[in-house]
Amino acid sequence: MMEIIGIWMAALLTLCILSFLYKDNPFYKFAEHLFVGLSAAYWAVYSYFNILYPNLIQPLFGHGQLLLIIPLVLGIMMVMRLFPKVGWVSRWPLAFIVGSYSGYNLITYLQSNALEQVRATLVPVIQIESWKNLFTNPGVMTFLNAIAAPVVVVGVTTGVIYFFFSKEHKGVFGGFARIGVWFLMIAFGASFGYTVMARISLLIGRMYFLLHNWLHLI
Amino acid sequence: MLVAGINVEAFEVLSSSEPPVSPTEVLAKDKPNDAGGSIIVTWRKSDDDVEENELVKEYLVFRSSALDGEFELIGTANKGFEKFVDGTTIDGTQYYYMVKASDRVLHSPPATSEAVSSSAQWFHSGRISMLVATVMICFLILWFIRKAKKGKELYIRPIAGLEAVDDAVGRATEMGKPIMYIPGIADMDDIQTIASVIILGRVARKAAQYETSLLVPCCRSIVMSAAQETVKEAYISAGRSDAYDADKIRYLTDDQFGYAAGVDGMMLREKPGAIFYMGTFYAESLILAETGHSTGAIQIAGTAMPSQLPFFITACDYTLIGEELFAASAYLSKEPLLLGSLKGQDMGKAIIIAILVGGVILVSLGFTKIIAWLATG
Amino acid sequence: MKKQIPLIITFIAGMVMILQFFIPHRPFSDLQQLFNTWFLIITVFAMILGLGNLFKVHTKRLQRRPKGWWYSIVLLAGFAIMFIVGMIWGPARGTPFDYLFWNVHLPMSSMMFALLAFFVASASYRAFRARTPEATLLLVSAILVMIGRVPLGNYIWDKLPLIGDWIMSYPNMAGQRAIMIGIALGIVSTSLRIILGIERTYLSGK
Amino acid sequence: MNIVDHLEKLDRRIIFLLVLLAVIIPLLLPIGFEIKVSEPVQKFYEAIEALPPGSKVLISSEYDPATMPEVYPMNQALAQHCFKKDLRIIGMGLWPQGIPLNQASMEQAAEEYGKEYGVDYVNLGYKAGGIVVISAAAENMPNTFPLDYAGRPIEEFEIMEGIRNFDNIDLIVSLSAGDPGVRHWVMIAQGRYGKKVAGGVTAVSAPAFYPYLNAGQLEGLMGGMKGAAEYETLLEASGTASRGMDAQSIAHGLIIFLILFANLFYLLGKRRKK
Repeated sequence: MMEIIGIWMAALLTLCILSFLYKDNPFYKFAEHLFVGLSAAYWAVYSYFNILYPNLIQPLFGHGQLLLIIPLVLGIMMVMRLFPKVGWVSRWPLAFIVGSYSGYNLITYLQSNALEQVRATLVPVIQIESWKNLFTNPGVMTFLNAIAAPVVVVGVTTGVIYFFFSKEHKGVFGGFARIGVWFLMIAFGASFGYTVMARISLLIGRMYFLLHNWLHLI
Repeated sequence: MLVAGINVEAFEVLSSSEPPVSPTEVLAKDKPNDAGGSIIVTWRKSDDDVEENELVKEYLVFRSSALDGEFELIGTANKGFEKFVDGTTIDGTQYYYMVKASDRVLHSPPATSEAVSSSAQWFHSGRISMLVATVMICFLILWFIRKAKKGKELYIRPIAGLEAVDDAVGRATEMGKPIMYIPGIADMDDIQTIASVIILGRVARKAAQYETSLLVPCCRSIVMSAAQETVKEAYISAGRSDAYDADKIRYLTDDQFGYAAGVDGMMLREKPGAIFYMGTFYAESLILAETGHSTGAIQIAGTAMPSQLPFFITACDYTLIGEELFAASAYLSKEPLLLGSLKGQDMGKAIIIAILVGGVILVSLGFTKIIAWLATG
Repeated sequence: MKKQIPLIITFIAGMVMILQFFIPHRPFSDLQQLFNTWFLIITVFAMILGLGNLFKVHTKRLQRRPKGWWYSIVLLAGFAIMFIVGMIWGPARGTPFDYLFWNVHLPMSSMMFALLAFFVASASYRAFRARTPEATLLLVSAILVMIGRVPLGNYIWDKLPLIGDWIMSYPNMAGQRAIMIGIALGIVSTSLRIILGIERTYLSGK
Repeated sequence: MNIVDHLEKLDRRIIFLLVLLAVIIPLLLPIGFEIKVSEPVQKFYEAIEALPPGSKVLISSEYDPATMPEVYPMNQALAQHCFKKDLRIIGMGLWPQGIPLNQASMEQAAEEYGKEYGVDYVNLGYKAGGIVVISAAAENMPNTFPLDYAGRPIEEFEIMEGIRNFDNIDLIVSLSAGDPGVRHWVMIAQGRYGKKVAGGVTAVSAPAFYPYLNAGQLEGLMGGMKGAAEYETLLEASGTASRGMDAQSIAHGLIIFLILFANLFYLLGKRRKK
């Protein structure tokens, strides 16, 4: 019984959200407000049971890990914003968060987004094997594979040139920046095209639910 | 029956009546670049450890604190492997390791290592390239900030999306419509969100000057607090503290799609004249941007999420791509200190291009050592 | 003083996190994990602020009764039901909280996400026009990759899926990599400005 | 206003309706198109094929019900493949909502191949902290995950014997719909500990992982429902992903057609204005 009610609720709410595509309407408004309120509570409950209890309450009061007094105090300071007179103390935990994650991200991104990516781009521009392939078996794919390595080097280099802020994009430099933009556009088009599929999958998932679980048509 | 922690009955067929040949060259050394407590044991495979048969099924690793003391089994490694990491050592204590090849019934005679102890290191030797890179790039940025401080005029190229910020605010004002600023769905631990809050400050100041109302729906409580603080400050510095309304900067829900549903609803009902999307976005990017587009608002987006950029590019009027998002606060403030850091970033990019081009030439000529030099640990 | 202390905290926290990368020794090796836990704990406390704001906005609507005020009741009721059920029975499998999650929260969440199938269609119909050389590249690469992804492409020309893959693996990757490198520098510079207190608007410094 | 202008400013609700029909009709009346396997999926498949029986594969589930249509079929196919090859699976997850889904796929495959919980597979459950959990598990698995997803101590399970850290894991697979996910596994498990990592991701994020694939930081990559359907094809098993591929193809074809159609009229309109 509960299962059938569940499927009906799920199906009707799915339709409420879908109705948004036609125009803003009372069904969507109902679902939207329910969704915001319910999900806010979901994450609040979730955070209590999965973060606050196992990481603060239990270890601090159960096992006496006194170091946890620091985040407890920082957390309370954060809430002090509610009281205008002492609200300024909420800047301390904020400063701690922003500071520590700035430091952390500085290092992490420099490593994985800059150095590692540069390193991965260092491949010989002339891949003898693929050129041999091209001459023994000329075709579109053998040609594309032969030029792959230089394409990557040119793409990465000109792409980075596009991001130069302090130099005017004209002359030879501007030409490179323009090629960089082309690479960015190809990348955006490709990513978009590649994604379309995924988005359709999601809709298939929902329609499958409506047609199979709810209406039993398939 | 359990032999050395392994269920013997699980293996009905006994492969051989003779124990396998021992592994050789057992070496134990402190695991480098760690916080201590680990020793790496390596050996050379037993001659019986070959792919074709099952004479060796695994290696058993034993440990003792004295050569003539009792050796305790601490772990196993599959056949074909020549390494085991013991992560349970006490720093400063001497250990001996013994490795036996086994077919899970019979064990080879042991091969034993020299004494070794684990320790913690104060510097990660595999990260020298990172240290050099960090110091160099930070130095460059600081150098140009210093130069800018001394009053050197710096050229910064126009960035279309940022030039449009004024227009967008102006147009919303003319139409008598509010501005909506969406700071992304990540929390303050993400630099993009921090950058977004900084840009919000600049946009809020313009909104205050134009006396246009500014709506900021937030997905995280800390972001909401920071946004309130920033907008309030912007209104104060624009001399319009009376117009600041904390309720306009509101929290909706931490839920990704709950937030998207709520913001979509707000867009349709408040009908903003300009919408800004700045920060970290995931799949909700296009849900928001397409709904925003249907309301006819001017839309300016900026994100460093490569996967969401294509959607903003197609659905928004202007999009700040990756690094441009981080340049935005400097650009909008026009403060020389901040502009100096942009010049520093450019120098960093110049060095990267030099390494790229030089590196590719070297690698093409067969000098592949450079790849190892750039390893980041 | 009210402004100095936060800047000092930012500086110390930032420098410590940079140093921990290079120092395997304790306590540095544990700091990242420690700070992360602390951050999560602070976030939960901060939720009080967010939820307080949500209540304030919607109870005000109940008092003032603007058009559509009763949706605020839906919102508050949705919150109350989920919160009470969650606090009484907990979030484990098989609880009423779990039931509401799967039958109310999830369908709305999934359908909201699935709206993208429609928006992808409308956005590409509108934006993928051969207006400029750049827009044409965007269009062509999108079409090639899209056709390569479905059996249709294979029927037209058996090389199309391979060409789609090639675009993804090389020109696309090169573009992505350039963006990533730019982002890294942007983040280094922004982080550095924050740690050194040059950028402090988020603390409403100036 | 002539017909060209009309089509330029076509009411988007007509597009919405066409998309809806393009999905519903093939679901009701299946066609059965052929599926071609791409290289990253082939590589993924081979990475599993190359493991000797008894090897331990860590499958970390970083997705949620919202992304289920894309990632869940991968999880199912992977579990099937591992058990078919007599590999052992250690499940875990950095997203709490991924745990029951990972568990369900493993249970389903275990039933099919007669595998037993605790011996052939285990689910260590969820731990908050993302990247930090990866580092912690890399150093010490039993300390990071003292209990399984149902709160039973892991010492009870035979599969966990001898597992101390990532040195005892042969392949790591992250099925992720966002962060924390594959990106972080590559950063930590591959970058800092040199482990082999393969990923299954949503189609939208897949392009962003090509650099990692190309740099050898990823062993293989499955992208979206298509990737899952390809994997199902390699496994010679028909799963939920294969079933949706017809609707997928038709709707996809519709969007391509719409773009070409729009451009045709755009160019016609431009010529007329001249």
